Amino acid sequence: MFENFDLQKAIFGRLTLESIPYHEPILVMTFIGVAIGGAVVLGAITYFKLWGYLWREWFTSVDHKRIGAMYIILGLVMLLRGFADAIMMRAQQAVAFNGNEGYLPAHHFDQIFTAHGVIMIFFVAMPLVTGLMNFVVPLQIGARDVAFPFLNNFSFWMTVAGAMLVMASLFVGEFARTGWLAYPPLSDYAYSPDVGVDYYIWALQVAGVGTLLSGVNLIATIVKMRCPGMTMMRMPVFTWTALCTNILIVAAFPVLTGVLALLSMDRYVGTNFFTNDFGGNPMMYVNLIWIWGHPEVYILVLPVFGVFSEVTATFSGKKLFGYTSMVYATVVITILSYLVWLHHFFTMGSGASVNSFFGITTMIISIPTGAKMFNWLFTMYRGRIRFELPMMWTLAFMLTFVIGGMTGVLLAVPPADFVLHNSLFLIAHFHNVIIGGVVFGSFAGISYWFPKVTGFKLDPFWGKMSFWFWVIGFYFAFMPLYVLGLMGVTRRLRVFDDPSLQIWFVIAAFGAFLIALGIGSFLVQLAVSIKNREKLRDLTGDPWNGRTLEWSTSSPPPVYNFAFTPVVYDNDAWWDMKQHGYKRPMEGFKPIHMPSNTGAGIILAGLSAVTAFALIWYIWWLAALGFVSLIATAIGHTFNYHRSFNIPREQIVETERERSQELLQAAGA
Amino acid sequence: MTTMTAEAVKTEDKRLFYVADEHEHGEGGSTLLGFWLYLMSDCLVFAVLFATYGVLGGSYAAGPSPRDLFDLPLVAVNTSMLLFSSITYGFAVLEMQKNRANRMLLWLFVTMLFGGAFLGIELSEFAHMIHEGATPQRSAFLSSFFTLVGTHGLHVTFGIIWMITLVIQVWKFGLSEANKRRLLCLSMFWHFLDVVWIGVFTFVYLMGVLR
Amino acid sequence: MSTDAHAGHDLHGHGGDHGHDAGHPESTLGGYLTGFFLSVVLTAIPFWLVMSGALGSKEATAVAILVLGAVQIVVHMVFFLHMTPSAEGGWTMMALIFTIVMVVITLTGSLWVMYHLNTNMMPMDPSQLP
Amino acid sequence: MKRFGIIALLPILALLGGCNAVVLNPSGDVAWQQRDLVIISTILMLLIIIPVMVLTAVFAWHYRQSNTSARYEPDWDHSTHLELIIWAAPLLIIICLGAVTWMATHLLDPFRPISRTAPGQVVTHTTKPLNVDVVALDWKWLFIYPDYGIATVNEMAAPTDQPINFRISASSVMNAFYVPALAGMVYAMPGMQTQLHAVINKPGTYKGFSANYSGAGFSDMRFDFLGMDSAGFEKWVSDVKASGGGTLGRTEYLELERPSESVPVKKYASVDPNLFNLIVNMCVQPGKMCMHEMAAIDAKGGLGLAGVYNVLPLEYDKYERRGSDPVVKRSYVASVCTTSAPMGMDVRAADATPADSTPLVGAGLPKPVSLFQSFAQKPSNS
Repeated sequence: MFENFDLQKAIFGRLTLESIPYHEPILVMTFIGVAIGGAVVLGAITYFKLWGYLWREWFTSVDHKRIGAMYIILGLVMLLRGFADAIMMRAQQAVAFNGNEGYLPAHHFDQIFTAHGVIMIFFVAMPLVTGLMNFVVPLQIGARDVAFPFLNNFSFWMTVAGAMLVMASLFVGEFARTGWLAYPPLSDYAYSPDVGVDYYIWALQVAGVGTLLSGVNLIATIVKMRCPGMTMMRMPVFTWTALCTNILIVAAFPVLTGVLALLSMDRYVGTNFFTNDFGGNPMMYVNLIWIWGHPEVYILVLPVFGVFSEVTATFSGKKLFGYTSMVYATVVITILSYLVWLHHFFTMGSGASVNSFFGITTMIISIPTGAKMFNWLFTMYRGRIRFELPMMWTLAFMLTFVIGGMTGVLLAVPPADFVLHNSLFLIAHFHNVIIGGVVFGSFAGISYWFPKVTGFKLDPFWGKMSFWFWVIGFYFAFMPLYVLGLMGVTRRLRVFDDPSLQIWFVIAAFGAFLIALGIGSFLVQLAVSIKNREKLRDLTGDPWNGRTLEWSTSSPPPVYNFAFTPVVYDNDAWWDMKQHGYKRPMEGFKPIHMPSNTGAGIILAGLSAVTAFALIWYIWWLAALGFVSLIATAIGHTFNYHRSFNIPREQIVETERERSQELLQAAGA
Repeated sequence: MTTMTAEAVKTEDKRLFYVADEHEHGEGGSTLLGFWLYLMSDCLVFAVLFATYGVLGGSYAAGPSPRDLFDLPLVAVNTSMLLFSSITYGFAVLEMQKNRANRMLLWLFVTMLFGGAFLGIELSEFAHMIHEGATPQRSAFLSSFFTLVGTHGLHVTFGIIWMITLVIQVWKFGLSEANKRRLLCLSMFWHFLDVVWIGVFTFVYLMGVLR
Repeated sequence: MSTDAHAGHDLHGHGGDHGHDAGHPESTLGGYLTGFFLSVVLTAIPFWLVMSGALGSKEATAVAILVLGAVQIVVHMVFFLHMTPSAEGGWTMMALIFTIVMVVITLTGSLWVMYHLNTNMMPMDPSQLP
Repeated sequence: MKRFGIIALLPILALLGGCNAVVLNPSGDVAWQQRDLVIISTILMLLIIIPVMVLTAVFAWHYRQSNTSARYEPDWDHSTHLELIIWAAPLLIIICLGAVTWMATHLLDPFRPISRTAPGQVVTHTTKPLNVDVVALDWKWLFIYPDYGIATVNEMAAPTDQPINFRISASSVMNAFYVPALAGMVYAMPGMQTQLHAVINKPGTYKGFSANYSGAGFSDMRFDFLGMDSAGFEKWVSDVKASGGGTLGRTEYLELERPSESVPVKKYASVDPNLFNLIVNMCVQPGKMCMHEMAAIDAKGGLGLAGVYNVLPLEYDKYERRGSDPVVKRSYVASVCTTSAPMGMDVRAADATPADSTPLVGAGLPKPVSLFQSFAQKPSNS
């Protein structure tokens, strides 16, 4: 048998020099850019001798605050990649008229829209909301960390590993050319034999494990670690939405894992789940992936509903209107989001009774969502609204999201969906809710909690620039898509034959350009804020006159969050404390038991990434080696008994004394 | 809420906004709940596989059907292996509660044997089917059958690997709090696999032969 | 459905500490033996029903084994997994109920949807052909 | 905030100005009813959306911090009356919309034959519909007219005011058949048959395309849908018959279904009357088992272990057509007694193998090798 043995294939699988797309100028330029940028960053870290610091204090950190911050950094970095894809698509579609093929061949364009969708959902929106939840939830419930701090670190690095795989596909091989949900038979081995879909599958599987575990972690945290007095109905609304989101994650992501596993069985082993022949049924894939896909939308949007609730109440200087109905609305949305998945494929042919059932359940979701909208509205009513940046994002959200909600309900009417499905109207709709909801919400959350994370506020001028560019850019970019949808233009088209459409695409491209300025302004805002951090310093720990517990501690919070576990009596706990003459305890400190940092998470995630890469390229020996090392490391980690330490009393006394000084300084200033 | 606030104002001076004398609480208070939540998510993975089997289980692609392939007496023996392993794990937990590490290890060892026997029977069943040409590639029914039953088998395999790890842990570090917690997690995992197997033998094997 | 139940249920919060009281219930030998005995019986009956065809009709046998399977799952939950409404402050039970709802939705929903899709579109009936 | 509001309105105004928004101004009765539904639903929802948007702007402005004359009630957080309205108002709208949806979904179900060709024009038993069988190929559209025995590629015509019954399928991957001026879209899927019932009311040339991404040539997968009066349509049919396009039989179809992009209009003067059924059942290639046969065998419990190696008739030629190899090479039994001569066709498997097997792989990637093959491959380098 050995005369057939091919050494190169055995060692490198299907990875050859040909797999590196050096003949595509766009990718080569990108690669050079990334390489130079990467070299600069790595060089700077080496030059300033930061590796040790980063490894000890960040990469191996089990502190939920640092992990939350890293999630958000990951989300923002990936936003740049996802947006680069977006602007390339907009540019292509704005020029590809009258026989002009544009500058992107089909092979490249099809990867771009797939990568755009995957990156924006999994590696931008998910990390942003997970980061916010990770940072805020333990602080809001008066806990010192999450329930499983090590797992939290591991989850984060798994998400990073998934993101790295997607990024690797840019320079080694290619990404999927199937659309972001990779419907078979197109994504089956017969029609996509290349590595693209395998990159897709393994990036999502690896990141999915991280997401699932972080979901388990946050549920356990919220259930078990609330401080005394914080009953379920006294939890801040953001914590409530985080709880429901994580319940959705734990219930939905296994479905994604399962269905992608079946697809990879088809691709690797030759089974017949979703093939055309041998009894396979591609519709089953569509059915299953949307059982995950629809709750996923709510996984993204529920936490930002929580953000908006916090922001509206804080900046209106008022209790949130209708707390109870807000909570019930959240819970109802959680359950209902499981009963609507078929509205993503009304046009597949399941018939009138099935279609109308799912259409009507979809519409029912708009009732609790509407109730939420009214609750925010009446929170502003008789308030004292401060138009700080988070509140501006919230108002932009309220005005934008209702439009997206309306078009969403429109798409839930099956016969209307028959003419609008898969059209640019649909694209406009979900960007309307995802940008108008999740992105605006993430920016609201980032600018709201930024002083808590870093100890200084964000620069308001550049923040407002970013805000206006984003909001105006959004309308310019997506309102034309509504129009185009009504003109019967479908999604994912690379070239067009009708010249009358061009003007709309040009407007949309202009909008994308404005959004680029918005993203640029945001980066400038970060730079300017870091430069002026002393001027923007928040000494009080409560820069917005906040209402919930995270504002009761210093900015940034000490590693143990609270020197004494708080006791709460009201759902606006910190507001209530301020109203009732809360005095910061100054003595009686005790040592605090905290989890130790560990490198196991990043190593396990690294091994997962290696295993996944080997599987993508059919490097079987490496896959086996990676998997065995993965299991061995995981088992080895259970033998690590040095998982926690005590923060000595003196250190706490010192930290709290510094805090007192800051407070004095703030009161004096 | 308003009545609460009014009442609160009256008792204002009694209000303490922090826990003054906090006592140390041990680690792992959330582990069992967290692990249970993980098991619930695993339930949904199996739900997907069951749903797939439910939809594709009748697509034989003009090939063999369950009636041609399944050997019910063998499945019954296999089921009994899993049931025995359940009760022996139960005995291990009872010994653990009495802090008798050696007896616990003995029962754990017996459990592993039953688990291994279950896997062996299942693998020989698979090997037999593949030898006859009824491979996972032959039809959608066989694809979904092998995947569903195989995923359960994979879980049992991981359970056994985990059990070996715990045997070493207990042997080295004794029945510490951490190890007890781990044993209880594995107990949940092991019994959970039983529950899934009930679904498998009812829905796949028995219903399959009936079909 | 299950989550709003927590809302009302848990009004007293966790007061001070985090689940010292609500751990894993102690297992007993009697419990395990009862569970084992019941599950042996509940496994043997459906195997016997199918292998002997004692009930005659396939439908009746199918219903019987499904019911017995469901009962056995409950037995395992109670005697082996020690499911009680009070364990972990009711949260495990809550999670279980929620999961059952989700599993039922996934299973029946998929079967229902796929049944309609298949009957509408899959070539099934030989008389379709001319 | 003012600036914001105006900018938000601009595109909406532009939209109202109207361009050739075909979805809002279609030419077929079904699409027209769907358009009505779009408008009715939008208006119903605007009943609540507009007040919300106005209130948002008004509240935000009136209760701004600098307006100290506005009432400030920091503890006001509950009002049973308001909460009732908050939940009831959307509920009422959704009840109305739900009722509309329920009726419209049943009435406009694409599988349901249409009951009118225009408002007031009831379809009677004597109305003879036009049957069109549509196949989405990689990457072009095939239209078969069973009543006329002709077929066309990338062009379709239909007489006005006559019901059209579409049967829709595909050759390899999922597509969606969509003529916005005519009716809503329906998926076109391999091995499956969807249906669409529609009517075109105004003569004209309309655009049709695939609305579900299907691979590299997707963007150019367009066709012209010609609405004609009945005389014009008869003439079009006779033109097709006179075009000298030859016959579309099984061999020609197998050639046609090979991937190709930007395909010009093709006309076939005659067509194998059984072709569409063979396509749906994925047995155009002689020697393949038809899906309905397989379904019938499966319904009887399969072929047992005897059928295990009977896989040659089941495998579609998909790998060859896309230039890939199957994940697992199967061992074949060339024939089996039960399915000899399916559908009365003689088995000429060898003849029907399409000539051109140029591989279609991406970006300089080598032909992939699968798990089970990697060690069985012939050495290429060493």
